[in-house]
Amino acid sequence: MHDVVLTILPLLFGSFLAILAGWTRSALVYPLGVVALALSTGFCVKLLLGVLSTGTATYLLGGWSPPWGIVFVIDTFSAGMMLLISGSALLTYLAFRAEIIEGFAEKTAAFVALLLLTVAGHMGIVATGDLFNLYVLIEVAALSGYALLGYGSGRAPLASLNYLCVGSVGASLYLLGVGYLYILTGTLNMADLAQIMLAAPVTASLHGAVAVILFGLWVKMALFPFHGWLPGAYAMSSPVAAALLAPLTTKVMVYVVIRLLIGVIPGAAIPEALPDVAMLLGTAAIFAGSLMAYRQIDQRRMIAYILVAEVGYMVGGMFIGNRTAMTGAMLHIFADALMTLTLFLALGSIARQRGEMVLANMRGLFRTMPFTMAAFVLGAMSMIGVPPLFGFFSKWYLLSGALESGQYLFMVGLLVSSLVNVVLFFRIFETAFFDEPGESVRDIEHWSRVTPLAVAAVLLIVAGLSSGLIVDRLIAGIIPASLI
Amino acid sequence: MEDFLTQLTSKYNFWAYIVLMMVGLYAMIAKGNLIKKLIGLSIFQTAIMLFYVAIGSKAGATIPILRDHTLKGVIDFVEYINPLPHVLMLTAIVVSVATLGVALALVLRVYDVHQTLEEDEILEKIKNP
Amino acid sequence: MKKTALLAVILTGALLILSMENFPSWGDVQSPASLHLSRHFIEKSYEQTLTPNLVTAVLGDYRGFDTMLETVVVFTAALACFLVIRLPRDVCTPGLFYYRHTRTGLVVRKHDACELPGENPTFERVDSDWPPHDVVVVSTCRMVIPFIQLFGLYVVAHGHYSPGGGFQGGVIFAASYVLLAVSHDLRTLVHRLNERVTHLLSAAGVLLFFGVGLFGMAMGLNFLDYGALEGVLGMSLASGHSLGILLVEIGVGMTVTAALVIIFKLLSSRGTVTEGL
Amino acid sequence: MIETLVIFLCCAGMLLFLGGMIGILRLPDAYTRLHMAGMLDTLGLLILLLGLVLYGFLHAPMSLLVQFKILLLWGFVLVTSPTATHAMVDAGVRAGLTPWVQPDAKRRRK
Repeated sequence: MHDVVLTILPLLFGSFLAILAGWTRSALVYPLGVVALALSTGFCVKLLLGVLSTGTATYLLGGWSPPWGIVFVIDTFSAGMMLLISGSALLTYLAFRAEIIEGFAEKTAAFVALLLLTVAGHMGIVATGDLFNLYVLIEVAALSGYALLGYGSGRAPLASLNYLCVGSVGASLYLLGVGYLYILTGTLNMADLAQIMLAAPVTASLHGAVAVILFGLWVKMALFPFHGWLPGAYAMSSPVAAALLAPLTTKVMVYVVIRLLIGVIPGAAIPEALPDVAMLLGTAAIFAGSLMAYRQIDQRRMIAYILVAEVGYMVGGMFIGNRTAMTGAMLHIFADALMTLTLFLALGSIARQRGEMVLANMRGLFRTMPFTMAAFVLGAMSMIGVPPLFGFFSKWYLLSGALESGQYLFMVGLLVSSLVNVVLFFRIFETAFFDEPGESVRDIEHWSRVTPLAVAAVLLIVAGLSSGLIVDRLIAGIIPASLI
Repeated sequence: MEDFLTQLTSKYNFWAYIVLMMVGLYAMIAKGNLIKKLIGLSIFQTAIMLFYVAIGSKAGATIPILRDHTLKGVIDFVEYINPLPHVLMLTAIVVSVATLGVALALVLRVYDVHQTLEEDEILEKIKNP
Repeated sequence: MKKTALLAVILTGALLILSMENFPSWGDVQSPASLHLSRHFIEKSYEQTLTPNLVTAVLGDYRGFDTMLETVVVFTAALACFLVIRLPRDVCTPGLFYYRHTRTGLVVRKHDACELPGENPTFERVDSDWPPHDVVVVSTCRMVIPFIQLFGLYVVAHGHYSPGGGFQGGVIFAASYVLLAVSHDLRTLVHRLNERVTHLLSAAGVLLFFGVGLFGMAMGLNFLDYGALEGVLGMSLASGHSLGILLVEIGVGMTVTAALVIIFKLLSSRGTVTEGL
Repeated sequence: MIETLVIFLCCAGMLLFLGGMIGILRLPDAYTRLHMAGMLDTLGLLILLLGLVLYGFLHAPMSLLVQFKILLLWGFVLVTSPTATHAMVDAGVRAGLTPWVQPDAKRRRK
C-alpha cells in the first residue's frame, strides 16, 4: 500500500540522518547513503512489479483526496523511470566510494545528504500528480544539484552559478504557466486539470499558459538555444556530481514534458505553431550539439555536448506527433540515461587515474584498464546506435516515426549526429588502443569501481535485447489511443 | 482603443506583474555584474509572486482568517479571499530565498577564484589566464 | 548585447500581455480560481482542521507534503552553502588578527594566524574589520533581543489564529540571532549557537516534520495524515489535525531558524565561521 | 473636541514625516540625512500613534488591549530607532566619512 511513497522516504530520511551522523559518528555516513539508496531501489522494483500486475497506483499524501490534497500517481512508465533514477544513483554512489569518502573531508555528510536529496527530488518529479508540487520538487532537485555541481575548484562555481540563473528562470516560467492554468481552471491536480481543460474553451490565454509552461521546461532541459549552462556545469564539476546528474536532470525534464503532453494538456490547447517550433529547435539542437561536440578537447565536455544533441532527439520525437516517434522519445529517455551513466562512470574511473580528461591523457587505456574501456566502448557504441545495444532501438523508433510523418530534416539530423558520434568516439578508441601508455602510468582497476560500471554496461545490452518487452509493458499502455 | 482601456483598467494587476517581470529579465540578461544579475532574478521571482497573490483577491472580501462570529454559523466563501495562492506563494518565497542564499554562496566562491564579479572581466581572465 | 536584451524583453512582455486576454478581471468573485478549490477550502477547512487561519490550514494540512519539501528546500540551502563555501577548519587563515588584553585594553596584531590561541583568559579575540562594541548599540540590542525571540515564538505558536506560522516565526527568531551578531560580533553568536548545534537543529526540525508523517503511517494511515493523532489525549479528529499542524509548524520553525543562522554565519564570515561582517 | 485633537495629532505626525522625507532627499550628507530621518520619524510616529490611540479609545472603548499594544509599539520604536541611527552614524565615522561643513565656514576656518 505504501510502496509509492516508500521509494522516496528512505532518501529523505537518509539525508536527515546523514547530517545527524556527520556531526556525531562520521564513519556511518557513507553506509547510510548505501542503505538509503538500496532501500529506495528495492521499493522501486517492488513498485514496478506491483504496477505491472495491478495497474496505475495512486497515493494520497496526507489522506486528502485528489483535487484538495497532493497525490502521487505512478503508471508503468513512471515506475520504470523511478527504478532508472534510483538504480543509476545507486550505481554512481557505489562506483565513486573513494571520491565521496576522501574527497570531501569534513563535508562528506553534507555531500551525501545533498546527493540523496537531489535523487529524492528527481524521483518525486516523476511521481507527483500535482502541478505545484512538481515545481517544489524541481527546486529541491535543482538546488541540491547546484551545490553538488558548484563544489570544486576553478570554474565549477561560475558554471554552477550560470546553471542556477538559467535553471531558476526556467522553473519560474514553469511556475508562471501553472499560475495561468490555475487562473483558467482553478485547480492544480493534473488529472482534474486534464478533465477541466477538455471542457474549457480554447482561448489565447490557454495557449499562452501551455506555451509558457513548455518554454520553462525547455529552458530547464537545456534545449538548443538555452543549452549554455549544461556543458560547463557537467565538465567543470567533480566527477561524482557529473555522473550523478548528467543521466538524470535533462531526462527527467523530458519526462515531465511527455507526461504533460500525453496526460494533461489536450491537443487543442497546444498552440498551432508550437510543434513546428519544437521540431525546429530539436533539429537545431541535434546539429549544433554534434557540431560543438566535435570541437571540444575535454572529453567530458564533448559528451555534455552530445547530451545537448540527445535532448534534441527526444524533443523532436515527442513533437513529431505519431505513436512510433513518441515511443521512440520515451524509450530514448531510458537509453540515453543508461548510456550517459556508463560513459560518465567510465570517464570518472579514468579521470581518477589519469587526471585531466583530454585526448592526450587517454593513451594506452585498453591495455591498462581493459574492463573500464570495454564498458566505455559499449556505452559509446550505444550512443552511436550499433544494433544489439539499447541506443539503436530507440533511434530506430525515432527514425521510423520521422519517416512516417515525413520529417526528413530531423532524420538527416539523427543520421548526421550518429556519424559525428562515430568520428568522436573512434578518435578516443584510436588513442586508447594504439598509442603506448607513458612510462610512469600505473593504472589500477579496483573491483568496487568496475562492478557498477559492468552492471551499467551489461544493462545496455540486456535492455537493448528486451526493448520490445519494455515498449510493450511499460510504454505502449501509456500513450493515449488517440495518438496514431 | 476603448477595448484596450477596459483591459488596462480591469486587469492592471497583470500589467504590473509583466512590467516588473520584464525589468527583472532585462537585468538578468543585460547586466554584467553577477550580483546585479541575482537582483534581477529576485525581481523576476517577486513579479511571479505578485501575480499569484493578485489571483487571490476578491472584491469586498477580507483576509482568509475566519472571524469569531462565523465560526459557529455558515461560512460564506465570498467573504474571504482565496487562501490557496497565498499558500503557494509562501512556498515560492521560501524557495526563492533559498535559491538566493545558494547563489550568494556561489558568488563568494566565484570571487575567491576570479577576484572580480564583472562577467566580461571573468571571461577575459578565463581566456588569457 | 543590451539592445538584443531589450528587444527580447519587449517581445516576451508583448507575448505575455497578449496571452492575458481571457483572464478574469481584478477581484472577480466568480473567477474559476476562486470557485473550485478555494471555495472548498474556505467552507470546509474549519470543520476538518479546527484552524481559523485558512492559510495555515491549507499549508500545514491539505498541502502538507509541499510544506515538508519547502522545509527540505531551506535545509538544502543551508547544506549547499556549507558545502560550497565552508573552508576546512585546519587551513591556515591568512590575514590580520587582533587580540585585546582584557585588563589593559591593549590590542595586539598578528599576521597569518595559523595557530589560533584557544580559550585564553588574558587575551580575547577582536574582530579585525568590525569592532562595534558600542555601549548604546550593545545594551539596546541586549534589551531588545529577548522580546524579538518571544515574538518569534508567539508567531510560531499563534499561527492558527493570526498571520504567522513556522516560516515567519523561524525567520524572526533567526533575525534575533543576526542582531546579536551585528551588535556584538560573530564570535558571540558562534559561542551561543555553534555550527554543530545549528546543523543538528536544522536536521531535527525536518525530522520532527517527518516523524509526524511517519506516525500517520505507523497508525495505518497515509504518510502525513494527521488523522492519526485522533485519540491522542482524547482528541477529536479535527483537533488531531490542528495538533498535527502545530507540531509541523514547530519543526519548520526549528529548521528555518537554524538554516538561516547557518547561511548568515557562512556568508558573513566568508566561510570561516570565526569572524566577519 | 477629542475628534479635533485626533485630527490635529494625526496631521501633525504626518507633517513631521513629510519634513523627515524632505530632509532625507535634500540635505547634503549622510549624517544630516540620518539626523532628519531619526529625529522626525521618531517624534512623528509618537504623535501619530497617540492620535490613533485616542481614536481607538473614542470609537471602540472595549478594545483596550489594542490601544495598549499601540503604546507598546511606540515604546519599542522609541528605543530602537535612535539606536539604529546611532549605529549607522557610528559606522559612518568608522568608515572615514567626514561630516559636511558649510562652504564659507570652511573658508573662514582657513
